[in-house]
This record gives sequence, structure tokens and C-alpha cells, in this order.
Amino acid sequence: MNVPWLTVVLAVPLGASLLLQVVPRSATGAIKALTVGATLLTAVIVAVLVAAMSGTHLSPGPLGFHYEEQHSWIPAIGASYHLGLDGISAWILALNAAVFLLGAVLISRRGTDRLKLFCGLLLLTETMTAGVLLSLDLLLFYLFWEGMLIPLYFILANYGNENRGRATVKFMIYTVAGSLLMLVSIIALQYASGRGSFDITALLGGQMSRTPVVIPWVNISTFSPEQWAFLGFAAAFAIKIPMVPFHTWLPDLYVSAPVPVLVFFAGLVSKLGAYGFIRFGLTLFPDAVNTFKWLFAALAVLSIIYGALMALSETDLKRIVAYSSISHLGFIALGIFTLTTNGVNGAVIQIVNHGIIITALFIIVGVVEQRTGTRDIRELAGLEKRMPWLYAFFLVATLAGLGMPGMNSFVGEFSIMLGAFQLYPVYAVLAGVGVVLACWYMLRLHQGLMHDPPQPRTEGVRDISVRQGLVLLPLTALMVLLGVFPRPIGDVARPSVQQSVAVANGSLVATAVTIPAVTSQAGAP
Amino acid sequence: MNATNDFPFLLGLAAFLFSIGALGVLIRRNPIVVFMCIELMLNAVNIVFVSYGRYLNSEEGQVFAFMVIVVAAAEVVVGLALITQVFRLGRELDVDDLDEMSK
Amino acid sequence: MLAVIPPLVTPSGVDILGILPEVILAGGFVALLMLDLVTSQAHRGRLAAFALVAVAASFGSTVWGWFDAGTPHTVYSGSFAYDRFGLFINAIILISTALVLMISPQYLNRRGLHYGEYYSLILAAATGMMILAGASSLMVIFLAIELLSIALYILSGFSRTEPRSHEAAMKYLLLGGFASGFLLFGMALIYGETGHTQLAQIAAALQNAGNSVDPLLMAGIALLFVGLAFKISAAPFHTWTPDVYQGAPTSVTTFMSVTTKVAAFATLIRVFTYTLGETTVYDRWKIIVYFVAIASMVVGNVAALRQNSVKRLLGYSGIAQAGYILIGVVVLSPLGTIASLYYLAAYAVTNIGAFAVITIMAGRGEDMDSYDSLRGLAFRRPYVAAAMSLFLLSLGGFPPTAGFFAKFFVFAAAIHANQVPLALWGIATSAVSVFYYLRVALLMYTRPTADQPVYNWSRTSFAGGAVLVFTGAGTLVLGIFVTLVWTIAMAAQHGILPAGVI
Amino acid sequence: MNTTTVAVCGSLLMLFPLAGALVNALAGPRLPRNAVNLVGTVSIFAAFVVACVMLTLVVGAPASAKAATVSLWQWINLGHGGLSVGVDLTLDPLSAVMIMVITGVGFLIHVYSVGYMAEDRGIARFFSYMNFFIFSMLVLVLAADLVILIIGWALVALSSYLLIGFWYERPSAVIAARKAFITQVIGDVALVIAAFLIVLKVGTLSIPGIFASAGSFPSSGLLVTGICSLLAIGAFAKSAQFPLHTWLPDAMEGPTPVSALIHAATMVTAGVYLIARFHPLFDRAPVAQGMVACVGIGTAVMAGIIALSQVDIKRVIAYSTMSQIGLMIFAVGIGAYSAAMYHLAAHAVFKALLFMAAGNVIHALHDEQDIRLMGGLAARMRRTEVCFLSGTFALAGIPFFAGFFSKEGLLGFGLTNGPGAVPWILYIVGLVINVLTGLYAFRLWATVFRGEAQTARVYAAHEAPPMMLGPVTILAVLSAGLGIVLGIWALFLHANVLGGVFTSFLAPVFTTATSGPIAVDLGTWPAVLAGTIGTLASLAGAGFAARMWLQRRPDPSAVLERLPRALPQLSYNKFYFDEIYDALLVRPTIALARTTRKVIEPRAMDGWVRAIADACSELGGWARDYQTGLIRDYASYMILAAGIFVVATIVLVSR
Amino acid sequence: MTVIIWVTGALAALSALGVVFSRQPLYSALSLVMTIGALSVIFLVLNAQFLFVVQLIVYAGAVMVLFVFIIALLSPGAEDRVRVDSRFVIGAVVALGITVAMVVAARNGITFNNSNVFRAQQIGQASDPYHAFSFDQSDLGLVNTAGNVQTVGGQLFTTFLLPFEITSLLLLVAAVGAVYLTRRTRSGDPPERRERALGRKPEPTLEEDRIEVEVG
Repeated sequence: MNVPWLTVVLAVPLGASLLLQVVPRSATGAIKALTVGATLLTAVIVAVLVAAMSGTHLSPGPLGFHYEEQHSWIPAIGASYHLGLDGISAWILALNAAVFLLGAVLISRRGTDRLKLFCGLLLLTETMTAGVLLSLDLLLFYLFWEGMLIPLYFILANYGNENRGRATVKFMIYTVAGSLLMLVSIIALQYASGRGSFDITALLGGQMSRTPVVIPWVNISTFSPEQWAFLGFAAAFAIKIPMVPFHTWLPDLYVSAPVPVLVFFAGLVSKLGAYGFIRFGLTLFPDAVNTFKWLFAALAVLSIIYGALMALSETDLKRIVAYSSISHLGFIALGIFTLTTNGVNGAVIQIVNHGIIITALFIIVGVVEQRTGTRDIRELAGLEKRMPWLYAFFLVATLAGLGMPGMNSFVGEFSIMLGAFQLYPVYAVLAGVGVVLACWYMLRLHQGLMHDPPQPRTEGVRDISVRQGLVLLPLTALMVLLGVFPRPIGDVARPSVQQSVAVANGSLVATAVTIPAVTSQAGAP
Repeated sequence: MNATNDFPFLLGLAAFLFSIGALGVLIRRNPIVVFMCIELMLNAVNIVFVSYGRYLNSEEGQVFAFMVIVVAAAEVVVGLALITQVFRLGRELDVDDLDEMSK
Repeated sequence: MLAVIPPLVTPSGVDILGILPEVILAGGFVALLMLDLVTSQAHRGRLAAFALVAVAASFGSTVWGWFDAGTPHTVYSGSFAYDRFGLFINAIILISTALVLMISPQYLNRRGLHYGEYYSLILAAATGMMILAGASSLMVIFLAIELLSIALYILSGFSRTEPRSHEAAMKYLLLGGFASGFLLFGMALIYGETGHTQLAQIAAALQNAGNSVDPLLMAGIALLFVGLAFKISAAPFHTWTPDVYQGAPTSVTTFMSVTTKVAAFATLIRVFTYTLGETTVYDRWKIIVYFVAIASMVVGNVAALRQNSVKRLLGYSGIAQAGYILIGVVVLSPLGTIASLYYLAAYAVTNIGAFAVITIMAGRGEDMDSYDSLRGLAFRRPYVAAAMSLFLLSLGGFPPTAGFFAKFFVFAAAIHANQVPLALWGIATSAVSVFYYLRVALLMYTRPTADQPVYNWSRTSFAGGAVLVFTGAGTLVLGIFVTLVWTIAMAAQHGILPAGVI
Repeated sequence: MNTTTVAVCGSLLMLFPLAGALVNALAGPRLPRNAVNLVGTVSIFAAFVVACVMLTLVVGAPASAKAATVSLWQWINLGHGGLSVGVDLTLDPLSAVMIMVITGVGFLIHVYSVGYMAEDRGIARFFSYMNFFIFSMLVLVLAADLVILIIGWALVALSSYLLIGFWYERPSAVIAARKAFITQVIGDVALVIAAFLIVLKVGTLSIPGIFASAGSFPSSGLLVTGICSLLAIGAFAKSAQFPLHTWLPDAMEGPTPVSALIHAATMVTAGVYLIARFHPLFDRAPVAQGMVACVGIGTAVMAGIIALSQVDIKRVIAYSTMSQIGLMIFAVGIGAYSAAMYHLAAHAVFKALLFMAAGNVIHALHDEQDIRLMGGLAARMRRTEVCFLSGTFALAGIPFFAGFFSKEGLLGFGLTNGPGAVPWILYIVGLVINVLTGLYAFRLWATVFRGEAQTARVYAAHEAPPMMLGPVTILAVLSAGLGIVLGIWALFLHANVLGGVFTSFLAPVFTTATSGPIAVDLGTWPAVLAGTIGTLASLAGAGFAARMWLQRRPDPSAVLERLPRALPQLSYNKFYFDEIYDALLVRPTIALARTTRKVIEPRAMDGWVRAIADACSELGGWARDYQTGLIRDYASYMILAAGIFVVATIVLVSR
Repeated sequence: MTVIIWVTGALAALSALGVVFSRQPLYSALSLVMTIGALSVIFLVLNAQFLFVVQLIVYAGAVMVLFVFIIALLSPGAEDRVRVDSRFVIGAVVALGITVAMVVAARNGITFNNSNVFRAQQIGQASDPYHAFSFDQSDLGLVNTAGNVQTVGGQLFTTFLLPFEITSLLLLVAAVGAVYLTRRTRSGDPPERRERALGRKPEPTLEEDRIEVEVG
């Protein structure tokens, strides 16, 4: 039977969110069960899809996809409903399913205001983010990309601390400004290709003009259309990641948002910018991306160090974690702009890893805040004595966060830095400085909370609950497991990454020839 | 008389009446007078229509001017009705008084 | 002397079928005047029902006309275009009118304004708009504009005892008359310089003129544009919009915010794109329209940032939207026209929805249009708040709503015409607009604190609910199943009366 | 060797400590104390047994097949042109020596811990960390892939961090732990970058693979020099060598068994192991080697000087450790790999001994560590003193104790190798080190155990329990008895049998090295002379110290007064390295971070965003201000715009 | 003829100034009547007899009477002297600009673009309008002959039938509007009364409201 599995992945949460509307508001048990059930079902389907991926048919072409579906949507302008899964999106999709499942599990049934609204929006967000990962049509991609903001907006605007309004609006405007620039680029790309299509496979390899645009009257020649278009995409993605100096929405938002939201927001949504760079930035604008790689890699390095410095001096737990996230995402961006197999693959690995780490860190910080009533690191100390279990989980998360060899993020960071070293050794060395700083601020966070004589404020603080422990356990276990056996991610991503990198480096034709060999390797474990 | 050319004069006259009417809208505060200034503008337009119609040898100008007069009359009716109603509710006859919503 | 009188022949081109929708609606207007006399105060709701019937009949004839007007032509000696373009606009106007009629009775009752004249004037205005949509001569354009304007002047001041309503009517009337002066002066100059008032003949004259342009013609075009820009409330001729929108009864604002703009844009497109689109003149008026488009986008969006009345906000938003639609006009391409038409449809459905929420929420004696009065709406009226959010998001251009594709097509048209800066202005201002749309949306989901007043929102009537459902569904359909309306808009563009056809 | 056997043994070797760590970590808090102790020690004992088995495997293997590499699983494979790393183990004489030291000494220290930590509530956590350390250390020494080595390298740093900060309620411990860890991470980064250079050159990170293609590095080339320098920086961080040495004394905040195990016997010597392991590369980079040698010997002198003036019993030993490792680093720097490894093994024994004996003292005095408050303990802790003395003799290189052979051996090697006058200079520096070693070693002994008791606490002190004394005794016997027996045997039967055994055992590893004799070849007179002079120097230092601190002739304070003031100040303040680093690195970084938060973030980063927002808002204010509500104003805007349009179009026409 | 045009034109211009600048509304109205009259003469000279009559009857006769009537009814006071503010400056400058631009553009001889041929000439509607345009030229067609009322009327019912019909609708709407707006509030229409009360006092307190009802 030919089941459109990817559509099913989109439809399950969407359908569940619609189904929620008929559940009475007071039936919180049913609402929660439905939400968890739907996210779980999605997760199971995604897991099976990813596991079975290597055995399925791969579409031909410079970029190969699995489970492809294509239907006509707006034939007049060449937009179609085109979904597909490949090695790059597979694990991120899995991460997507996982973080939403976690988010669904974490919401308190009794403690949540307007549970139905939250659950519905959560499920809608899952649909949208999954759509972003699956769409192969630029317009469809944009639809999900921007549509994602709607449920997110209502979630962020409705849940969180008293500053959430400002933070949310800032985030929205920031993001929308970037996305709209991307929209212009999408249109220009479609127009310039002359193929009347928004399909990524049709637009591959850069078809825009590479002669510089000359500003009339003043006669200043600027970037080429392709470069301008790339910058449009880059604006959207750089803001979403976010890269310094486009990052200021992130700390505010992370501080104001509640933990179940952060689990999927920090865990996944910010990774979509990186995904976009890999999927579209590299393949659609090979010339521009090679022109600008130094710049974006430099911004990535700046993010690494800047985020680290901020994390080093902040006193608010959530802000520390937020800035650490900026720093880590800088690594991911650096990996992408190395345009090497190592770097990009490392970025993919790191996307997944960071999703796991940041989720755990936010859960931990959330627990600490909930238990002690403060987020100020100066008011907290000696929690190890009170919360030994939390300490254990936190220790693992901290180590993973600082890129400890043997933990999952080391794999990605090593690979990324190797790629960076291939590109510009200086960047790798600076990233190394970032690693040292990461060690410093993560230990400051960890020790600041856990060590030193216990403060009076922490008197009588209880350890984590069993449910929280059950959520943290798989996350920390994954941190260790993926550090010891990182191969699954790398193996799945490898063929697609190689293709994308080949396209980015302009050896499109050569790639088309070598694909069969590569994929057959991937197929034979 | 061949040398005389009245057309620029007529157009100039129309432009003058039009602009002076517009100026009146800007500087007068009594709505009734403002209305009269608008009438002045419409009359200026009528000169243009008629004189163009004259030398273009086309009746459209005159018909158009006729329509303008009709419309002007209709507008005046509604406008004056409104003005009386405003006045009846005890307001000043001053357009500068009508700024409640922007305060 | 009798010999001088030309024989009274049957006027050429008289084809009542060509203006059937307009005639039906005008008939409805007159009939309503009569019916009002025999309808008691308690049963004035029936007038609305009758008006709806008239609108429906007119819509039916519009649909019939759509299939009938395969080849576009004019009727009444070139005065009126019988083409799918006009019929498309007619359909938008009629649907909007019907929706307004549905939300009106409840609102009028609450505000104590329930008089029969309301419905007849609405129909009269709608008639004027539909005539404007099909007008193919300067004279008809002028008269149609005046017809709809006068009806709207009265409707704006319909709340006879309310100062704000008066103020709105007064402003609209005086400034409208002022703008009519410009419009007329422009028409006079165009008539003089080309010798014709029929658009088709003007276009032909321009084609014959080769590559020469004379200054008075350009001045005429500029002044004509000023007059139309006033009607579409494009900056800097927009100043009346917020005041009038705020002061007029909300149902009237709902009506005119959408239909006037749609009709005026129809004629703007007809005149500028399809009559004055000749390269020699286009190159010159393009600059004006370019400027006005950008100014509208900037002024509308920026001014909306600091408002505290939703009606005013939507007024400014409408100014901004006019700027976006103007992009579709200035690029002078079929795609641009289609984009503008799509935008108009999306704008109509969204804006009516947004205003309908304000109308429906109105309490006895007060319009619920301040920001404060929306605070916490979602807790008491979750579905209404959800609908309002949807409309605001659509106005903000978020997918998957109508507003997104509207903007998308307009930007696409700009980029395809190599007018990238225009698109960039558009996106920059769109980004700004997100702020104020979302602020309102956020407010509805903010729980009021103890010291803030609790508003007693009215219950949604069946008709009001139906309007919200229709507009909400329409907003989504236009944002997802794009091809549906796109195809019709494309047919409308293909079916527009080409330049030179009489 | 049978690869399967090696794989099984290697896995078991690592699994025992890991299992112990996991059991104690997860179930420890609920288990009875004895069970915790049992799990903690037995797991290491099992590992020791396996290590012995593996040693026999290596010993029993034919000379041509002493090394075996087995692959456990593929760690990552990024495909063609990408990274490919396997989790591989290698067993060869070098790693065999290391695992013997680690598990053997480690086991004794674990046993000692049972006694030392008897009062502590966190015993399960302690054993868990300790076992985890053993595991990490085994990963490090068994790794056959540079990435895996780095993982082990970092894991030992982690264990060290955890154990230094074991008493987390002591702020000084917390800070010390962080400092140690960050320093280690600097070393890790250096290693990682070295790995990049290697993989980009030879395309593999497998250590045998690297060595197989070591020939592709041009000798003395820039690349290989760079790689070796980076590796050396990693080694310096781990082995507390200048300039990354400041963490080691602070690390004494950890429990004493930790100091014995990690900061004396095993982890800190990993740098020596690393350089010895990568000798094929170092042999091609003489500049790097020279740098390593200089840093090693420099650190040895510096640490010796500092050790003279410290007053914390553990810190004195820590500086002595730093000094001794400096010597080992020096040895590997000059190519005396076997000698270095020999000294490493011997040092592990006597330094663990010293620490544990010191631990006995501390334990007896209820956590008193200041030697100025001790004195006269010999009367109360006779057996501890004897053991301590055994270690001190070994440390000072008194003939026939463990340290004697190894130290004289590597100094002698220095004398016989190297160009021009360098050997002589090095030799003279070595003599200085010998003197210093004797001085501080005996100073410590004299101050702690002899003389007058300085506080009342001393009178309450009593001998350590057998659980602590037992391991100390075993190590004392090893360092003294074994040394004496074997030494005499060596002296009379064969010139350098112990060194010879070592050399021949390690020979398969260091085939490419310019390995010479590791001990003084008594057959040549200069060498004998040199050894004799070196021994005499040690003895002189020891004797002088004994006289000065036992008999007050000359009085130490008088000596101090005669010296320039700066010298004792420098020594006491550890050459101000902490202060210098604080001023040069830590404070600027924190200041930068603070500036970033207080200035750059709000003003620049958020500033540009807010500037745009403010500008829009300002424009909105203007727009609202111009929306006056006056019809006449509105009309004036309209007519202004219309006028401009008309004039503009007319002018445009004429253009 | 030219003289008549110039004289009446000047008269119209002068009285237009009177409309704008006289402080008494009644004077403005009378000046407007004067302008309208002057313009009707110009219409007559331009052979637009029909418009001449309509201008006098409808404009001067009906519309202006309405104005005067309303002024009499409302008896507004004199306005303040016109102030020279920004609005005045803008208006004056633009008025001057438009007038000058029009005159300059109309006098093709000195317009910006000499090479351009007049459009009406190009499309064959007039021979040389700017230079040949005077009233001694009598080669004009039916429209411009005396008694063109019939022509215009005939056109009104044939070619311009649709616009003519629209005007009927327009007037009807205006009538309805005027009636609605000026109609007195019917008694016994409680919401209306309350509206008015609210209208006068936008934020009535409870007590004030009650007093208002009692008085009413």
C-alpha cells in the first residue's frame, strides 16, 4: 500500500488539534491524553520512517529524497505540495517529534491555564515545524515557516512571565522581517530561474545572474542578484538561529517563556534556521555561499565567543542558558559555512545534540526556579546536597553542554571544528577559545547552583519528581549514548550532506555521477 | 483678430479660480463658506470643460459641465442639511471645531 | 427650426442586460424607499432581508453576466464596460454588501439607529460602486464616484445625534468635495487634451500620438490620480480615513472601508493600467504612483503604531493596504492586475471580518473600539477572539491566510517587473505592521487585572456568527486553496476591456 | 597475540571499574557502607587481575608481535573525505606498563580510601568517582585512536574535577576544581587542533595509522613541529608543567587519596605517556623536543624551589610531584622514553606512598595540613614515619631506593646525548634539581615528624588504622625494599638489570626512538663519575636539610635573613603565577564579559534594534501629530501633494 | 468678443477673491453669485447657451439661494481676519504655482516643450487650436452654432444616456439624505433621546444621567 507517510506525519498533530476542539474544556485528562497520544503517535511514525529510510526508494537527481510526495497546488505559479525526507531532515524530524512529545508530557494537567488552548497550539506548531522540515517546495516551505509563527505567537503571548508580551512581539517582528526578505528572494529566485517552479529540485545549483547589480544614477555596482537573494535567505535564517548581532530577541524570549514551551522552542525551532541554511542556502546559491562563507563563518565565530562571554557574566539562570544556546548555535552555523562534509555533517549532528542538551538544561533550570523561586545564580548555592538526583542529571547536561569529549556534543563540535579548520584554521582556533569559555561558563552555572555551602533559601527544597526524572533520564541517557555511539546520526545524514556540499561547491555534475556509489554504501550497514 | 488667443487666458482664469477656491478651503473656517469655495472650484472646472469643448468642436464638454452642476447641487443639498443638523445640536459653525477624534 | 433637431433615434448601444446587476440594485434601492414607508419600526429587520434579496438577485445576474460576457464590450455608447473585470469587482462588492447587511440590524438596533433609509442608502452606494467598477468613460466615473460618495456622506452621519458621526460626515463631505474638484479638473484636462471622455477613445488617442506628451495632459493625469487616490485613501490623501472610519457607525465603516476601496481600485486599474498605460505617459505618472504607493505603505503602517482605537487602527491599516495594492497598479503588467484583484478579494474578506467583530461586539450606546475594550475578549468569547486574531494575522500577511498570498502576489508582480525596491519597501513596512496587529491580538488574550474595567460584550447573533464563519473560512481558503480565486481573478484580468475597444 | 583475547581482556579491564562506578553512583546511597567499599575496591582489584593477565599476554608474546590493536566498534564515519573514527584498543608494552601502574597503585589507594574516608557520608559518590577515574585512565592508555585518546584524556580531567570538588561545600575546593578543569580543557583544545592537523595531513586518526605514515611528515618540518607542540601543550596541561601548572597545588583541595591516585601516581603522568606514545612524531620534530625538554627541566627547578617554602604538607608533595614530572617530561624531551617510563612507574609508587603517609598524618591531626603546626609526630606514628621516610629516600634519589635508579638513569642519559655543551648544562641543572629535591624532601620529613610538637593536637594523634596503614606499608616495601634488593642485585650482578628489563620490555614500542641505555652505564668512567656526583648532590641536599631542620644548624630563619628578600618571597608565592594569570587572563576576560553585558549588548546589539523601533515609533508620533483633526490641515496636505504632482509631471514632460 | 471674455474673466476673478476673503459669509455668497454670473456670460460667449441658462437658473437661482437661505437661517457671525499661517502659505504658493503652470503650459509658444504638437491637432479634432482659436473663426460644427441646446439635449438622451440616468439616482439619494438628516427626531423614540443625552455628555455619571431623564 502506498501510504503518503509524510502527509500522515503532518496530519496527525493537525487532526488532533482539530479533534481537541470537540473535547470539553473541563476534561483536562482527555485533553492531555489526546495531546500526548498524538505526539507519541507522530514520534512512533517518524521513528519508523527514519529507521526504514535506507531501505526505501530514493528519488533520482542531485539531491535524493525518500518518501517523496508531490501534488499540484498553485499550478499558475508553479507551486506544488512537495514533501520529502532525506538524511539531513530525518534526524531533525525525529528531534521534532521528540521535543513535542516531551513538551506534551511536561505540561501540567492541573497547573496549566487554558490547557486546551495550549495543547491545540502545541500540536499546530508541531505540524508547522514538521512541514518546514519536509517541504521541498519553496513556497510551501515559506508557508510553514511563517505559519509556524502563528501558533507560536499565541503560545508565547499567553504563557510565561509578565514580560512575555514585549519579548514575543520583538521575536515576531524580528522573525517576520527576516522571513519577508526571504520571501522576496524566493520570488526572485523563481522568476530568475525561468522554470516557473518553486521546487527545490528545479531551482538547484544557482540559476540567478551573477553579474553585479548596478544602482542607477550613482553607478555603484553591488552584489549580484544571486548574492542578494542569498542574503535574503540568510537574513531569515540568521535571525532564526540566531547569529550575533541578530540575537537579541532570544534571551528575552527564553527568559519569559515557560519550560514546556522552551522544550520545543529552544529544542527545535531555533534549529530550523540552521536547517534552512543547509537545505536551501547551500544548494540554491552555490556562488553566493562561497562568496560569503567567510562572513557568515566569522559571524558564527562571533556568536560563539559573544554568547560565551554573555553567559559568563549573566546572573539569571535562564539567560545563561539562553546565551549558551547562542554560543552553541554559533558552532552549528560555523559548521554549515565551512562547506565541507565534516562541518556540515557536524552541524547536523550538533543540531540534534543541542536539541537534547538545551531541552534538558531548560527543564533543569525550570525545576530549580520552581523549587527555589528564584533564577538569580547569586541567590543559589549548594543544591547538590538538597537535590542529588537533579545534580546527577545536571552534571551530565553540563558536561554535554561544554562539549566534553565522550559526550554527544563533542562529536559534533569536533567535526565542525575540523571542517572549520579545513576552511580557515583561525576560525577553528577561535572556536577553540569558545570551547574553553564554554567550559568556564557551564561550570560557573553548574557549580554556582550545586556547590558551595547551601543558602538559606534552598532550605527544605525537594528533589525532582519522578515524572521530571523520567523526562530527564532519556535525555541524559541520549547525551551519553550519542557520545559513545554517534554513528547513527552521521550515517543517516552522510549521503545527503555529501550531495548538498557537492552542490554548494559547484560540482553538481560530479555529484550526480557519484551518488549511486555513496547511497549504496549507506544502504549497506 | 487672428492674433488674439483667448485660450490661455481662459485656462489661466480657470486655474486661478480653482486655486483661489482651494485656498479658500484652506483658510476659511465657516463650513458654509468652505462649501462656497468648493463650488468655486467646480465652476473653474466648468470653464475648462466648456472652452475645450468649444475649440474641440465637441459637445461632451458641455454635457460634462452640466453633470458637474447637477452634482454640485446635490452635494450642496446634503452638505447644507448636515451643516444645519450640526448647528442644531449646538455647535459652532467652525470646521476647526470638528476635531474631537484626534484630540 | 425643427429641421435642426436631430431625429430621435434609439440611442446606440443601449443594452440594459449589460448593466443588469446595477439596475437590479438601483431598483432595490427605490423599492426599499417605498417599503420603508409601510414597515413598522419593529419589523425593520425585514428591510435588511429585502435588501439581501436584492443583493442576491444582483449577484445572480452578475454570475450570469460572467458567463455571458465572454468577449468584453461596452454598452451605452462606450460609457460602460461589460466585461469580467467589472463583474469580478461587482461580485466582491455584492458579497461585502451582503455581509454588511447581515451584521447591520443588530448593530443599528443597539445603537438606536434602525431606520429604513440605512438599507436604501447602502444599496445606493453599492450601486454607485458597481457602476464605478464598470465605468468606461470619465463622466460615468465621476458620477458614480459622486453617487457612492453622497450616499456614504449621509451614512457616515447616520447617527444624527452623535457629534463624532457628524464630524465624520462633515470631514468626508468637505474633503470629498475638495477631492472631487481635483478629480474633475484632471478629467477636464484629459478630455481637452485627448478630445474624448470615453476611456477607449482616450487610449486610442494616446496610441495615435506616438511618443509625444504634452504637459497639460500630464497635469490632468496627475490630478485625476489625486482624486482617485483620495477614494482609495492613499497617502498623502488619506487624512480623512482614520477620522471618518472612527466617527462613522461601525457597520458603515465596515461597508465603506472595503467596498469604496474595491470600486475605486477597479477604476484606478481600468484608467491607469488599461487606458493610460501607454509608455510615454506611463513613464511619467509611474513616478507619482510609485511615490504614493510607498508613502501609503509607510504612513499607514507607521501611524498605526501609536493608536488606541481599533477602528482607527484598521483605518490606517487600510491606508497601508492601499499602498500594497498600488504596487500591482504601478507595475503595469497582467500579473500586477491579477495580484491587485487577488489582494482586493483578500482585503475585502479579511477587513469585513475584522470590522464585523467590532460591530458585533458593540454594546448599547457605545462602540467597542478602544484597545482596552478588547482586553480579555478571548476569555469570554473565545471563538470571536480567534476569528479576530485570524483576521489580524491575515492583515499582517501571515500564511496560511488570505493576506499572505495577497502580499505575495503583489511582491511577485513587483519583482517580475524588476521593481525590487518597491517590494523591499513593502516588506519593510509589513514587518512594522506586525507590531500593531499583534498588539491587538495579544490584548485579546491578556487577562484583565482586577482594576481594569470588565466590558459587557454583546452576544453574537446568528447572522453575525455566520458572517464571522464566512469571512474566517474565506480568509483561510484564500490562503490555502489559492487557485480557486486566482483562476477567477486571472479570468477577470483576461476579460478586461482592452484599450481601444468601444 | 590473539586479538579476541585482547579485546575481551581490554573490555573487561575497562568494564570492571565502569561497572563499579555505575553501581555506586546509582545504588550507592542506598547500599550499606561496607557494600559500597566492597564494590569500590573489588572492581579495581578485578581490573588489576585482568591487567596482570594482559601483562602476561604481552610478556608472553613473541618480540615481533608485542603490539595488538583491536577494534570494538566504529565510532563515527562521515564518509569519503570525512572523519572516520573507530573505538580501537591497543595493547603493547607501553600500555601494559601503564595499566599495571594504574590498576596496581590504584587498587592500593582504593583500599586506603576505605580507611581514610570512613567518616565521610559521600563514600558512594567518592568510590563512584574514583572507579570512574580508573576507567577513564584506562581508556586513555588503551586508546588506539587519537579521538578516543582525547576522550579518555578529557574523562580523566572530568574525574579529577569531580574529585577535587568532592567536598563541594568548601568554596576553595569548588574554585580549585573549576581551575583544574578549565586548564585541562585548554590542553584538550590543543590536542583537538593537533588532531585536525594530523587528520588533514595523513587522513586518519588511528594511532597506528598515524605512525605508519609518520614518514610522510618531513623531518623538522613546520607541520610536524606544530603538531608536536600542540600535543606537548596538551601534555603540559595534564602534567602540570609550566605554564599550565598552577592548578596542581590547588587540586590538593581534594581528599588525600585523590591526590595520591590522580595528582601523583597516574593522571598527571599521562602527559609523559602521551609524548612517549607519540614519539614517532616527536622524533621528527627536534625543535618541539627541545621545547619539551626545556619546559620539563625548567618546571622541575621551579617546582623544587617553590616546594622549599610551602607550608601545606600536601602542597609540598604536590610541588615535588610537579618537579618529578618535569624530570620525566625532560626525559621524553631528550628521547629517553624508557627512562621516563621507568621513572614514571617508580614515581607512582613512592609518590602515592608519600601522599598516603601524609594522609595518615592529616587524618591523625583531624584535617590539619599546616606543617608549622606539626612536628614530633614520629613518637606517635612510628610506622607512618618509617614508610614516609622510605618514600622520602626514594624521592630524594638515595641509592638503592626506587627513585635512585630511575632518576640517575635519566640524568645520565641526558649527559650522554645531545649536541655540544647542552648535555653539560642539562647535567648541571639536574644536579641543582637533585640538591633541591633532597632539601625539600627532608625538610618535610624533619618538620613533620621530628622536632618539637607545635600544637596540642599532635599529642592526641595516634597511628592510622590498618586499612590505611596496610597499603602504605606495601608501597613502602615496594619503594624501599624492592629498590634495595633489586638495586644491590643490579649493582653486583648486572650493571642495570632493572633498567635493562624495562628497556628491553619497552623496546618494541620505541623501535624508532634513538633509545640508548636508560641507566648509567657503569662500564664507562665518566658516566660512573656523573652518577656518583649526582648521587652526592642528592645526599648533600638531604643532609643539609636534615641538619638545618633537625639541628637548627644553620637556623633556617637565619638562612632566610641572609638571602635576598625577593627569593623566599618568590618561592613562597609560587613565583606569582596565579596572580599573573589572574591579571593577564582571568580578569580581562571577566571584564570583557561584563562590558559585553553592560555595554555592548544593550547599546550595540539591542541598540540597533531598538533604534529602528524607536525611529518607527517616532515616525508614528509624527504621523499622529500631523493628523490634527482639522479639515483645513488635511486639505493643505492634499493640495500640497497635488501641486507637487502637477508641477512635477509638467516638468517631467519637458525633461 | 475677446474683450468680453477678458472683462468678465477679470470680474469673475475679482469676485472669487471676494468669496474667499470677505469676512461675512453673506458677502462671500453674494460674491459667488457674482462670479457665477460672470462665468455664465463667458459660457454664452463660448456658444454654450444651454449651460448659460443652467448656470443662471440652477446655480445662481437655486443653489445660491439655498446658500443665502441657510446663512440667513443660521446667521453665522463674521470670521476672524485670515491669518497668514502655514496653511495659507501652502495654499497661496500652490495656487500661484498651479495658475502659472497652467498658463505657461497653455501658451504652447512658451511651454517647456516646443517640439510637441498639440494633441487635439494630431488626432484631427482641431486644426491649430492654440493659435487659431478665436471667435472670428466660424468654421465650427453643429455644436458651436447658435441654438446648440437641441444638440446637447439630444446627446444627453442618446450618447450620454447612462450618465444622465445616474444623475437621477444621485439626486434621489441627495434628497433622501437631506430629508433624513434634517428630519426632527420623532418623539417616543427612547433610544434616540438617550443617544442625544449621551451625545451631549460623552461620559455621564449615573446621577447626571438620572437628572437628565427627569428634566427631559
